[in-house]
Amino acid sequence: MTVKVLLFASYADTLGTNQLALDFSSGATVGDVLGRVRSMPGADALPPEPLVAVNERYARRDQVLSSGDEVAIIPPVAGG
Amino acid sequence: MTVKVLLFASYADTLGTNQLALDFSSGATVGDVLGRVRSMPGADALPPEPLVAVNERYARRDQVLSSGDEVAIIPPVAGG
Amino acid sequence: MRSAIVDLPIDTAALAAEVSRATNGATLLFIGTVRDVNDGRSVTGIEYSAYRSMAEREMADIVREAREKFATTDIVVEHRLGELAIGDASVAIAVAHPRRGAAYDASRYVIEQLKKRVPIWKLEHYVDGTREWVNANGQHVAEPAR
Amino acid sequence: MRSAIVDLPIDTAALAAEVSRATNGATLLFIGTVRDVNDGRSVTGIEYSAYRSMAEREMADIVREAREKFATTDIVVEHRLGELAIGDASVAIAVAHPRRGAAYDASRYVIEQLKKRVPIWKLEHYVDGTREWVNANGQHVAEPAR
Repeated sequence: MTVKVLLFASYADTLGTNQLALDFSSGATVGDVLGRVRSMPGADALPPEPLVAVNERYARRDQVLSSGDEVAIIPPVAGG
Repeated sequence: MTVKVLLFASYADTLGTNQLALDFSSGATVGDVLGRVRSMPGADALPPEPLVAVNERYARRDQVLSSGDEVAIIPPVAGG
Repeated sequence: MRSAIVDLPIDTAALAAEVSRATNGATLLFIGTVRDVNDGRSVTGIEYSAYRSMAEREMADIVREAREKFATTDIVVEHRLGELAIGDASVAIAVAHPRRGAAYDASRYVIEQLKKRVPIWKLEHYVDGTREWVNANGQHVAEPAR
Repeated sequence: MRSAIVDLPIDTAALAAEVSRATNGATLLFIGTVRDVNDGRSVTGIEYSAYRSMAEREMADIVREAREKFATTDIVVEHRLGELAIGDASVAIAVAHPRRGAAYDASRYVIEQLKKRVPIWKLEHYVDGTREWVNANGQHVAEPAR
């Protein structure tokens, strides 16, 4: 299955892109996505436990993903 | 000595005036003014311990007055 | 830093603009307005009166205290007197501060102290034509017939 | 009750007017503005960006929560994105309520939750031409050279 990964702000700078499409086998979790992203060039600058949202909702590491899910890796927020 | 007494809002209605000039002997206190005012017609509707200001500052019952002082008897405030 | 008793409508947007400054990150504007119902009775308007010179003095004291407690000079307060209609602003407090927490605390300090100390009174007018003095504790004193 | 991410200047006075209602006695308008100094560095402007769809969703959630907790539907929030100059309003929250205590609490709830949860980021521009991502905890991450 394919999962869409969104990157923002400093994380997008770090990875040089704001969007990835990654393939996983069924049953993959948020943690699996993070592991894959962290193996990419430059990604060692990401914090060990970044915030993640799945389909626009904050999600835990163990959340199981479905094909087409949108996984966003979210830098510390700074609105206001 | 003469003391000017100001009355406001419901207290002015109660006493039928918003200003009195009362004579006292030297050494008179806020409490003495209250006692005199309370002896006036209609004044039994005043509360036992109304707020009082002397020369625009909240004052205690035992404050000694000087000639020309402005003593205000202040209903419960309701600004805002 | 400024406080005033006024007789004309309060320009609340102007108060907010008055405290704005490049060093501030938060502006808080409090507006107290005349409600159409108080204590279950239908209100048509309120007449505000004051011991004006003392009210101005107390408001100035309160603003000075807030400046000391919350370390900002960007505080402006106006209280209006006279006949006000439903929805009219009776009081407005604008505070600006580098940090939002202090802006909220300073704004709250000013309105709470104002309601406790500033000698202002309101005569509520009701739908049935009667009028009553209202105090901050919700007690009512009927106005004598005129 | 309304929340929005906007790209144009926020009309703060219009937000305050939007929540006004004859049953309310207190209106509170919070305005967050761009400061000229952050963490000791001279700022010339800030570029706000967001995970826009999620930011809109979180803001709507926060407003709904505030409605439940403080029993008022008179809450409007706007957050602006894009290039902002010193003094520009980045966020404005208008709350009106019959009682002032609840108005303060609801306003504070909305801004604190917004700062914790809504995925918006700021890239500060400094006098020396550098730019850095800033997070709410005051940590900075230098933007890579472009």
